[in-house]
Amino acid sequence: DEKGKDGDTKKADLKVGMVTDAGTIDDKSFNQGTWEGIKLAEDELGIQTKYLKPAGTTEAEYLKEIGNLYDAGYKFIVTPGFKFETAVFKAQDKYEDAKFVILDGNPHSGDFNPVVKENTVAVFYAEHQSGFLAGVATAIELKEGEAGFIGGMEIPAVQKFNWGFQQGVAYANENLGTKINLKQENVLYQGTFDDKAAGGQIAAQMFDRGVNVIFTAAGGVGVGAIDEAKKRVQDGEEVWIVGVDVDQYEDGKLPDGKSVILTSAMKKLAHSTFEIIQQELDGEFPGGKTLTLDVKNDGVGLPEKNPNLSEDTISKVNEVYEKLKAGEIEVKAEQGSLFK
Amino acid sequence: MRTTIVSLIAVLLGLIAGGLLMLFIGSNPIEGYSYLFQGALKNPERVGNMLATATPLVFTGLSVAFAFRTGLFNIGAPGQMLIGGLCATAIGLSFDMSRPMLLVVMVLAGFIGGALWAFIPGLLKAKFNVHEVVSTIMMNWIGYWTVYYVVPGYFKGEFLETESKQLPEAASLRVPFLSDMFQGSYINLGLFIAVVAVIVIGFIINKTTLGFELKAVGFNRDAAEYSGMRVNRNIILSMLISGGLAGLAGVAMYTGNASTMQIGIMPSQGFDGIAVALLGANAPIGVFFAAVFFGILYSGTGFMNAMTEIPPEIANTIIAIIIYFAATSVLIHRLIGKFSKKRSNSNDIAAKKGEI
Amino acid sequence: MEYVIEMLNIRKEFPGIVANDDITLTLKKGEIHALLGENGAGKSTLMGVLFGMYQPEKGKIKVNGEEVRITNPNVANRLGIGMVHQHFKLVDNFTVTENIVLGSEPRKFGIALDIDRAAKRIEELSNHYGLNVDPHAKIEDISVGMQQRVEIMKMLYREADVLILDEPTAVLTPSEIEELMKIMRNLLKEGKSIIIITHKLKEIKAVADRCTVIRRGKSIGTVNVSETSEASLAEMMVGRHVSFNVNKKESIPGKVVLNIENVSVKNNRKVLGLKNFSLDVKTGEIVGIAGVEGNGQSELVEAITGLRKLENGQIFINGEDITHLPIRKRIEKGIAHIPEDRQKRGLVLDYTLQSNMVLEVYNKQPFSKFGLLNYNKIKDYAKKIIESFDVRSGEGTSSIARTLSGGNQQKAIIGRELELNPDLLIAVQPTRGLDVGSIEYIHKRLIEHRDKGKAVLLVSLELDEVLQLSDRIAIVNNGELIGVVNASETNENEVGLMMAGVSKERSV
Amino acid sequence: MWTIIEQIFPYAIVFTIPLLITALGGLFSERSGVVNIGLDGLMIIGSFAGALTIHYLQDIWSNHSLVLWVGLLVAALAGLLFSLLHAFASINLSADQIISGTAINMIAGALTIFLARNITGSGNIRITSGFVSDNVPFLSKIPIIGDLFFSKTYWTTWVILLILIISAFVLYKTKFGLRLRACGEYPQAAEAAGVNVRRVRYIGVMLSGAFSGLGGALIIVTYAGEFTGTVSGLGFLALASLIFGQWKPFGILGATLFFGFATTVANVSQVIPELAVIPPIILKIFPYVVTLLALVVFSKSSQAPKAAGEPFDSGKR
Ligand SMILES: Nc1ncnc2c1ncn2[C@@H]1O[C@H](COP(=O)(O)OP(=O)(O)OP(=O)(O)O)[C@@H](O)[C@H]1O
Ligand SMILES: Nc1ncnc2c1ncn2[C@@H]1O[C@H](COP(=O)(O)OP(=O)(O)OP(=O)(O)O)[C@@H](O)[C@H]1O
Ligand SMILES: [Mg+2]
Ligand SMILES: [Mg+2]
Repeated sequence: DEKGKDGDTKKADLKVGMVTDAGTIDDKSFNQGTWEGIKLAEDELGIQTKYLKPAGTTEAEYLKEIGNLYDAGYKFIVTPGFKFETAVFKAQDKYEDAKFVILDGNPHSGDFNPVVKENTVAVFYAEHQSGFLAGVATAIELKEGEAGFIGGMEIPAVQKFNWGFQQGVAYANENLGTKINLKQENVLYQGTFDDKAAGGQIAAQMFDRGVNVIFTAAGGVGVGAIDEAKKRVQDGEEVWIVGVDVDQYEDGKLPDGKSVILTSAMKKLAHSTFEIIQQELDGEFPGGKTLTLDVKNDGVGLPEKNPNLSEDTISKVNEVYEKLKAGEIEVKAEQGSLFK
Repeated sequence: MRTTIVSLIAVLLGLIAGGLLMLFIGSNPIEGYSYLFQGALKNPERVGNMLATATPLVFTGLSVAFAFRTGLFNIGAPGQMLIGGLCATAIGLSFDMSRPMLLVVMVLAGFIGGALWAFIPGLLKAKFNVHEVVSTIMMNWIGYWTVYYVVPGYFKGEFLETESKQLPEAASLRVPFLSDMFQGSYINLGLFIAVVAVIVIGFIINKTTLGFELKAVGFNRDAAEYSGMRVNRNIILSMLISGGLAGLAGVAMYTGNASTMQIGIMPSQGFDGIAVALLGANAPIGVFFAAVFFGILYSGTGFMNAMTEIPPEIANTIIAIIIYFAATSVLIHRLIGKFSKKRSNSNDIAAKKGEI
Repeated sequence: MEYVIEMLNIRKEFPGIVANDDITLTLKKGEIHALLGENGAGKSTLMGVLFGMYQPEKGKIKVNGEEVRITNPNVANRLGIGMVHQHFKLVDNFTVTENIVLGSEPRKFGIALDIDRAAKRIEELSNHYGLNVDPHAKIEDISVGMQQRVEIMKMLYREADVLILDEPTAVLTPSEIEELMKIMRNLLKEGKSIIIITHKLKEIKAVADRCTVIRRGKSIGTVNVSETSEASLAEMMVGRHVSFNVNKKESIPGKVVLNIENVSVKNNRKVLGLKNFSLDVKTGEIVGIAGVEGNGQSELVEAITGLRKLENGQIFINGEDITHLPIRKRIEKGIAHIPEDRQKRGLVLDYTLQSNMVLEVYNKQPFSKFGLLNYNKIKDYAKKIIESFDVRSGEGTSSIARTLSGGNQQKAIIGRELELNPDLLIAVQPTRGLDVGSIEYIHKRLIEHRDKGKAVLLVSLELDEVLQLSDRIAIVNNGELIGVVNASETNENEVGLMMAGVSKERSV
Repeated sequence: MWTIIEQIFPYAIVFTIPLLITALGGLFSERSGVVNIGLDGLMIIGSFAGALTIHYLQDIWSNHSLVLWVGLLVAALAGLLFSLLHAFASINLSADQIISGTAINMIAGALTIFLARNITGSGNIRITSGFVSDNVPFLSKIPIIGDLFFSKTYWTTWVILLILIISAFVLYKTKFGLRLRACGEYPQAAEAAGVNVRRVRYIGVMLSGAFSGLGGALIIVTYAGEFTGTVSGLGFLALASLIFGQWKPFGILGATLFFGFATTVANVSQVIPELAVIPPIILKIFPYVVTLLALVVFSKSSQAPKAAGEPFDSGKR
């Protein structure tokens, strides 16, 4: 009933709010991706938008900002990150006339039993698939050499990127004749999402030790790694970075217009956020559902344009992509026998 | 009285400066402030949340103020908070006792943890005259990394590397009667402990021989030594108490306002304690009100931000400016001071003249 | 008549006080002019005005007949006026040369300091005036007398013609004073003129040509020193006849209260500041310690009171070994201590007067019980002290100690310590910086304490005070006991010689 | 092991340089008698001003390295101006210098983000490219030393080292240095010698502002590439280095090198199998523990300027 009213009478008056996770709205990653989707909806659908940044990353702080948005009339609230799980669990009961979108998580009471109410939709991304594709693309493009992985904090999304990437490289080595080596010591979590100095230093060490390409899923730490790679390329070395979450091609750009970003393992945050908003406006809010965005629905994948990948690579990756879609290849979302 | 006025002037100037900033970005300050106060006070839930936000600040403010009163500058509250919170969390996760018992032990553990973290700077100050500003900064980072590795190492959450396990309900400072009274706010027993701490610390400072000694040592180490007070012991003791209070801030923060410990975060409440203490003129009751004021600013900005285009960073900016005014209001103090001193002085001279 | 300096009708006010009121002082070329007055009379202020540190509210200053405005010390320097301050203005960890050139540094290549050139020049000047300073020594390593010469050298280096010396002799031994006077006469020969501030009438008689006396900021007059006597100078200074003697009865010493045996103590520089020192103090006597500042007095006092660790030796109070007792225990055994520096040790300046009055006993009944303070009892106690010692302050017992004048702070401390009714009272510089009235009063109380059958150990840098108050005098030099003499059987010359380290056979 | 050191060294240096210049700034302030715990805030101001300048200039001028130098200059200027707040509070108003410094830190942290968001629309300001490291011609070919000191160096490193040498010269061999040190030791003596103590202290604080601002911007143009509203507590580390280095220019060089090296080792330990055996917590807390120990060792012979932290009161006798 509520939905009906909103949907029919004043669509464009929909007020969409977002509460940011740890990190800022400009993190070139999770928060920013989500926000860009909302902004896109603002531009194209004429909704009103607002993001709030909580003072801390506790459930209480999150709930407080959700309350602020709600009281200010923002009754469609997007929360990026698994850290919102318990907060959204409470909010969906407390604010029954509001709608919640939680990305990368499932509302639960602390016991990890998902409870997605009718006014909530939970969205998961198959980061492992995205990482897998990046791993495959990397391997095919470089053919041989050494790869590394730098993660930020050891959180599920980052871990899944990592595991997927490892599987992708292994898949290419086994099936596509590449020889990309991935050593245990070159797979690590730096421990923060903001220590650029450490990101640069670690990347430097890896490069010095023969690594040619590093997959970074580490926010600011990744930025440090990208900067290091840029310097090396300007010095004539050939090294690459694989970006994460969003297409980081621009971040890796050198003065000569080239980029050190080989490709990026994307979660189409902006896209999916936009879509859900659109669905809400169309009166088709997928309330109560847990959506998994993966290759099947183009929720994850590589950028559309990959200037650093050859035609050949792209077509091979596309084949793999199709197989993945068809379920012919399975990528695990668990560590299993993989590193870290 | 005079210090109260100075603090109020500082607050006023800070709010004016904040208003100017709002104007500068094209917003209406009156509107902004009205939403800010509404955001903190509009309904019982918001009041509860505001008080909960203020609770750790009361503790860290007390911690810094207590140290200040005894001549020490403890900027180690963040580290002490972390360790205090870690100790309380460890107890809460490891033991199965009756709830009251468990909570008491957790609070004690938090106090001891914070005290322990302050003990080292205290010892270094007493024995080697190492300036506590530097040593507490070092201890902050040591605390930060200790939590960083101990939490995932020993108290890892079920699915997460970056957080401790969730505390069981019995080990949480949140109690139904408070949550209900404040309509589901996360206000918790920490507030009561904070009020008790304000009273106890005020009592210690003003009414006991211990306070008498600690303050004497703070004001004049040489005179304290001369009169037979044990200076080194007092320095260490005062750091212990100060650290313990910061430890309690950690307890309130991690077992009341939150129910897990997250790694990789240096709690800003520790640094805010300096501002709170300064604004509260280092008096326990002043600290309490200053903490509440900061609580209002911090918890009201979200709503202001939601209702207007004013970014939330304005709260921090206002607080920072208030602190600068409070710091430089020495000028006002001085002027008033000089005035009254000169008067008593000339009386004195007049009296002397009469003598001969 | 040719005057180098004419200060005419100078008025200088500080908030609440007129420090200089219509004072005129003229300095002839080639004379030594003394400036005399009680504490706080305004002498330093007047010289501060001349040296450009203060701006007078009224009055004129002429240098060599021309009216000038001396807006800061640099202007004074340029006019050829130099000043040695009452408290030396030397940077401890700088060398002599660095201190001297500070503010008017010679340079080479446009930017670099030319220390060598300066050092050479200092060496020359030093030889010329017989000052004997080592340009490369660090200030912290040289004696106070030598530091004073560095201060004088600063002026000579800047080619000052008018030298102002503010109480230069207060910190010197009699022989160093002799030396200084010689130097001053040398300076006169070189065409310099000197203004000297001193409280010591003898010195004025010895070197000065004329003397200007001021009292409570007002000019009393200028006299030719050769035409006046010490007694009349004193009378001019305080406005009434001054008796230079303290009235006291013969002492009746009893049993030993304080017994110091072979005590050695390290000083702040980690070398022995007190060496194998032994001394007894008995009931009913005042024992004075005479010596030049820095010869072990502080170390001795700190050893007895427990503020400093002993290297060897023992200390007894009433026969009981207190060598290893903490400070508070010693106080309880009957030692009271009027400290040398009232603001550093004697008072918690930010505490109220009443809190300061119980600094040693706050944890005893009735001032506290079970660790809780009883402010009423504390207030009563403080009131009693304040009344009986006439401590004046704005708000009585609740005045903050900082707001009291120096003299009243001192009286409060003395009252507090005497109120403990100690068996041994250690009084260090009890009258430093006080005016004559207060000094008389405090002397009286110390003698009363003695007459109650208690022991008093008096440490003072004022030789007169030691001679007048003490029954016996122990003289220290370089951390060693040179000898002990009966006050009634000695004189200033003898003690002065011993202070300079000349040992004596006769010992009591 | 040697190759590890060789590989780490250039990165340790890059990390050291901002610390070094900031601590050097702190040295001028404290030697003049003003304690400055606002170094961290001043660095933030510098990193903000530098990043903002470069961000805009690079749009116009794109890849001109002059842009970076201009950014550094603006950063130093901004730090200098901002430090006036501290100078005014502590020199003119005799405020508690530690509190004033704390206020500086708070204002810098809050205001820069506020401004960044309002000016650029984002709390982060990214620059397109920073300085590129390079081997010094010829010198980098020298065995051992060449690899350590002359490989992968930045121009800025040499500039800062030059500033260090000039600073040491100024401090010990010039009139200004003599006066500065006198003001930090015994300002009344300096005043009596005709030195304008307040002016000297102003200069000391302003130098600390300029140097810290430079330090903050150096972070951006060498390894961070982006302003994010914090310098991760490096200002405090610089302060510790100042004390660790006993208020001496080359002592500071040693202390900051130590921090640079220890932090870098801790950062990269995971990648290096030889180091990965050491529990990371040990490596992470190592620099801080060593600093504490160093403070204890130096406590006996502390060279702290005696008057540092005390408001100057010319009437004080
Ligand atoms: N800077 C100042 N501010 C306020 N009052 C001052 C200041 N300097 C001196 N006075 C006051 O002015 C009066 C004269 O002081 P001055 O130092 O000139 O005395 P003095 O004659 O040199 O005494 P002494 O013999 O103790 O050196 C005193 O009452 C003193 O307290
Ligand atoms: N440097 C100064 N700055 C400000 N005020 C000062 C200064 N020196 C002295 N005064 C003022 O002058 C007053 C008198 O100080 P001082 O210690 O010289 O007293 P006094 O006149 O010598 O008295 P007493 O004879 O009791 O020592 C003090 O209370 C203080 O207010
Ligand atoms: Mg004087
Ligand atoms: Mg006086």
